[in-house]
Amino acid sequence: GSAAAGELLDKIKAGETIRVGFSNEVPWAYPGDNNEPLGFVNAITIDILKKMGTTKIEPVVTEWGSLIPGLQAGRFDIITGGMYILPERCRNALFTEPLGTFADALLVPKGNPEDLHSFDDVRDKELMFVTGAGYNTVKNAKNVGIADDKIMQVAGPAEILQAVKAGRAAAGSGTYFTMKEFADKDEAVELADPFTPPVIDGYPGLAFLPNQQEEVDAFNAALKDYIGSEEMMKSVEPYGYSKANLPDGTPTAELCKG
Amino acid sequence: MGIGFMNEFALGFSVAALFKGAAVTLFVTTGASIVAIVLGLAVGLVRVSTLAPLRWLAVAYIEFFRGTSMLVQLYWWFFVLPIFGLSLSPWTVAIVGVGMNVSGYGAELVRAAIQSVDRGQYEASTALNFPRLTMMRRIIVPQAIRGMLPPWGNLLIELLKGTSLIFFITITELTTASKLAADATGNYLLFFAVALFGYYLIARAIITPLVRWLERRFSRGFIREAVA
Amino acid sequence: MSDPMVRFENVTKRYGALTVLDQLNLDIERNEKVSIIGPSGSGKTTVLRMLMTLERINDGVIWVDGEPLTHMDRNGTLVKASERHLRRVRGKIGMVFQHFNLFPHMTALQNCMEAPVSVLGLPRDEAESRASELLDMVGLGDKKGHFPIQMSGGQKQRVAIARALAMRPKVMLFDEVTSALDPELVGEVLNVIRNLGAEHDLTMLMVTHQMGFAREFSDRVCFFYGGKIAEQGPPDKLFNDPDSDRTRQFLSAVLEAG
Amino acid sequence: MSDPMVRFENVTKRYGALTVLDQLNLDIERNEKVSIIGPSGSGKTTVLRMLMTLERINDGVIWVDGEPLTHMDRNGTLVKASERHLRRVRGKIGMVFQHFNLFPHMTALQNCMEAPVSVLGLPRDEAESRASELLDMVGLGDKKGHFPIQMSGGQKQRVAIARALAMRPKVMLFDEVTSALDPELVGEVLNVIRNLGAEHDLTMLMVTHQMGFAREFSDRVCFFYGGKIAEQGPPDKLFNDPDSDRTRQFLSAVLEAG
Amino acid sequence: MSIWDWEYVWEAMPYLLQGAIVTVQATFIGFAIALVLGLVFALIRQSQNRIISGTMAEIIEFIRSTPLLLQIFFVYFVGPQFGIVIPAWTAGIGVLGIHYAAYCSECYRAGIENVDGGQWEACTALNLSMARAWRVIILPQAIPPIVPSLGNYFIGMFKDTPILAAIAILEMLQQAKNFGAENYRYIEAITMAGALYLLFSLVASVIVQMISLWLNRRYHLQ
Ligand SMILES: Nc1ncnc2c1ncn2[C@@H]1O[C@H](COP(=O)(O)OP(=O)(O)OP(=O)(O)O)[C@@H](O)[C@H]1O
Ligand SMILES: Nc1ncnc2c1ncn2[C@@H]1O[C@H](COP(=O)(O)OP(=O)(O)OP(=O)(O)O)[C@@H](O)[C@H]1O
Ligand SMILES: [Mg+2]
Ligand SMILES: [Mg+2]
Repeated sequence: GSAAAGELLDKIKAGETIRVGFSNEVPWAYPGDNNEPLGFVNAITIDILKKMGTTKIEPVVTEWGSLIPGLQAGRFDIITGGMYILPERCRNALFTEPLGTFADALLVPKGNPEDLHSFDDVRDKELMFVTGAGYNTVKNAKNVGIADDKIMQVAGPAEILQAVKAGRAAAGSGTYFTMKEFADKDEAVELADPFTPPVIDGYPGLAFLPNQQEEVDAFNAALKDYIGSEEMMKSVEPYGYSKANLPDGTPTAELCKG
Repeated sequence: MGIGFMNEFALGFSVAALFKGAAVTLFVTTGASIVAIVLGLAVGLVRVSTLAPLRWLAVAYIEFFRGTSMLVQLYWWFFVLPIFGLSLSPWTVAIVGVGMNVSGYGAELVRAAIQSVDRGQYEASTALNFPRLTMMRRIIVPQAIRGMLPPWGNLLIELLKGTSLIFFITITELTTASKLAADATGNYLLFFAVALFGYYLIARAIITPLVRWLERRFSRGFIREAVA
Repeated sequence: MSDPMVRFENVTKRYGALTVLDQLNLDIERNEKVSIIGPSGSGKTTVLRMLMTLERINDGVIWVDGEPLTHMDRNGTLVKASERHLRRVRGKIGMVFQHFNLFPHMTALQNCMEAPVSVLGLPRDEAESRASELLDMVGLGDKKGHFPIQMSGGQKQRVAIARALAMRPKVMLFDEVTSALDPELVGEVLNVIRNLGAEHDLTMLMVTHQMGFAREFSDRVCFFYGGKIAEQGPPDKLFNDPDSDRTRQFLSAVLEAG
Repeated sequence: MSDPMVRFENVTKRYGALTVLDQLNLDIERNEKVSIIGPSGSGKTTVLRMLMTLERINDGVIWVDGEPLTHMDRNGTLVKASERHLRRVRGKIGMVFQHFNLFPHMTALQNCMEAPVSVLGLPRDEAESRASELLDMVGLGDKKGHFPIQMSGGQKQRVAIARALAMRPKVMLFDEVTSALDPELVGEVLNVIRNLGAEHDLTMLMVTHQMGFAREFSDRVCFFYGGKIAEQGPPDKLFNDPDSDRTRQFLSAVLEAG
Repeated sequence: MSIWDWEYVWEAMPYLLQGAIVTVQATFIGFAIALVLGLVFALIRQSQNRIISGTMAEIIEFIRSTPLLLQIFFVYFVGPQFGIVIPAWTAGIGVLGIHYAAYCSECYRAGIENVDGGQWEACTALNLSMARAWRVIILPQAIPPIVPSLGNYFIGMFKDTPILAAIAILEMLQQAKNFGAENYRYIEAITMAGALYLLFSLVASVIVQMISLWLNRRYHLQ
């Protein structure tokens, strides 16, 4: 069940095993071939946890859509999937301060045949739009007025790529990183350029259970001097995280107000 | 960078991952089969007991586990039960969840097999004054087992296939492994074909022969060859 | 003592609306051999099945060896029999079925040993010697290790007789024990029954379509018609000049067929 | 023309290693009534089934009405019969089975109309009148609308006879048509057959255990033993003083049973 | 946050029912395919030609012993690799249909083999043609007894529809999950989905029983 206040912090200090939950989101957080936690959010988490006292990490891989229920069900202690800090999420989980700022991107077939440059274009042309089940993008798409039956919700990034390649959807959206990755390695797709995202940048944070304020405070303390440090960049650069992505100082409290 | 560098090695790695997945599938299948067989037999026997209340309990059990889909049950075990304070490990949920779901069907097989034993056998047992339990143990069940083995074979194959759902409770078994591998390499044909064949192999090279062997053992007195 | 081995006292049996046996009264003396004949559906089998407690009776009392079978005497009044009581009285009765009902998963010997061991609690070796004696008696000394499926109908039926005798019953019931047999196998079974009658103190009650045998073998023949005893008496009387036309009619039909 | 209605010429039938019929030679003249008797397993049924083309033969030729049944004459040499040829010749033969094999989902009338309509292509009304004539003839004028489950064994068997006759066969085969019947129902069926023999030009071949009937009804009786005709001749000869001991043995066994 | 909140139940209901429609549609269309294709499989399986019937048997075995999810993945993802794009709905229902056709064919087979051999012999003796015998004599006796087991597969297919979510078809369970994902409340949605599945399958089994009773009366089988 959900841990009592402070319990998790004690476990970390005592060097016990901490379970981190994430889904297969390259390069944010994804499992290696032995299920080891890869991706920059995991890298950051590992560094922080080391500072706080434990190096024992147990990765738990699940669908993006199952991250929050997994946390609520006590399947893992921290969500390291790289969830954006959003008001409605704040009501069900506690977030640390942002780990960076990131934009969403729009993935389209080579040559952008439909000439799409924003969600509004997708809406106006009444085209099929694909994104991950439980992504904040779903809400964004609905907000700009794309019809429910035009929004295809799939399990993860790989399905987004497949849907666009196969022409099941005219465009797909996910985080800039992930989509860029696809555009680079697969010549059948590219990023819509220019692209005006429906919302300004997203701010990912680590998510805890609502009653774990102590833990979050501890993490924030540790994050303060870690963010932007040499140590951090060494861990995250292999995944394509550059200084440009460092947080712009917007506090979590504000993001939660929305 | 990123997964860019992964690609070259992905194939090799993924094949290894695929084997791990197969191992997981085999492990869970075995565990769940044991659960299903034990519970199935128990509930099935209760289902034909002479005590009405016991029978009703068995009926409720059977109807519940056959009534909802395995996936829904797994979700419930894994994501909902903990909120009521009972948190089982993914492996426990996989083995118990899949096993209990199948045991519902198994119990029905047991019931059907027992009730399909020739009425004459019951009458002969009464005429020879057997107590009910002795009759069940010595006369009816030995004959029923033979009748229920083939359907159990099919059921265990169902169970094997059912384990492909435990991905939804964070366990990477054969289907998921092949999916991840295919996603990483983009070669869906290769990895899905391999996975399909893997399941076929487990079913045809392990489960089916096992059941056939049991059938032969229990066929004494039913088939000429078997006793010649 | 003087009371009959079996007594049916106003016994009535119904299946739903259909009254199969109507106020039946029938006494059978110790060691008496009684044959029951009559058209299909007249209730012959039902008589035996009630006596074997395979069917509940709706009304009346059945007495076996001086005590009530379907009821028990509780200080003067007859109350429904308990399972214990039923099993004690039932022990005095043995039955042979039209379709043998041998246990297919046991050899001839095991068929004859099972009940003595697990019901009477005889030691295995004693049960075995008793069983093989009986199998010798029915002329199957060489078939002890055979399974039912390996035997002819006539052989199966003889095993069934041995199996029933192994329980040392005082009353033996035979329900058309030869009508599932090929004609040339009928003789061997009838011979066994014949000897049984001659050599053992057994009360025998048999339903049969073998008029020839009924005539030669039995002390008394009962002709059933529509759930009643239409006529009964010594075979010669009943076969040569029956009182009722029903009997005459039936006999001529059957003999024409033979 | 002079050639027999049915001729078995060195016909051999094997089931795997077991030779069921060995070089059988048997002629049956037009309108001749032949009974086949013999112990179980001697091949009686097989003879009829081969003639009805329900079993393939391994060797020899069967002739019906002067033409080969299982083969056809292609410029001088006999070759395997084609389906068309089989169906034409088969049309001359009708068969009645031990277990009736009525169509359970059709009424007595429909049972007798199905084949005439769909095989002979009779118009429905003609088929219907023919069917009901025949049902009247077998004494079931009042049962035309009944389904098989609603009839007694004897009635079912009479429907089966009518059904076969509706195809106007030249040869009728009867395989133990009374041995699945209750004794008092046997008479009604035998009567039908008796009249059939008297009133129609039919060649009849019947397997039976009813010695009385065989004796009174048939022109010739064949005693089968182990896949061969052990003895054959006019009933009186064969029943009164048979040549072979086998025959004597069998007859005594059967008569003792009756 | 409270464990159970009826607010969320009422909020979720519209989504669930929306999904329920998809689920029911998928089940009916899929099963129609299964019934027809299954009979075809069964008849091929009965073929006198050893090779044909043997191959068919092996194909049926293969379909039956590999997971539906994987089969759906295969059709959905491998096609595009070679430029063949089957719409999710078509792929999903097609695979459902074929998968269960394999099962139905086994039912048909059981039914056909349980028809008394004497019926075939009577057909030969009366010279009925093969086709006529199948259509008028054998199948009318073979099918009514197997309606209950066909019914079980109907319900089985209904309960397998959640797998369609894997290829982004918004059936009931997926709706429940999405609702959960957007509101971060899973218990109510998932539990209600479960309840609906239970309800539907109970109703279905009652209907199946009625059909089978009717058929048996219609064809006067026991
Ligand atoms: N279980 C049952 N349910 C309903 N009716 C039954 C049942 N068993 C027997 N009957 C009916 O009871 C009557 C007597 O049956 P019973 O078997 O005693 O007749 P029988 O004299 O043995 O006939 P047969 O010579 O054919 O064996 C028949 O009309 C039969 O239909
Ligand atoms: N389908 C079969 N496969 C193998 N053996 C068979 C088959 N049908 C019949 N036989 C064998 O062929 C022999 C003759 O069988 P058939 O049925 O002709 O005997 P029968 O004289 O009709 O006996 P009954 O009087 O019992 O009907 C028997 O030994 C039987 O076991
Ligand atoms: Mg009877
Ligand atoms: Mg025969």
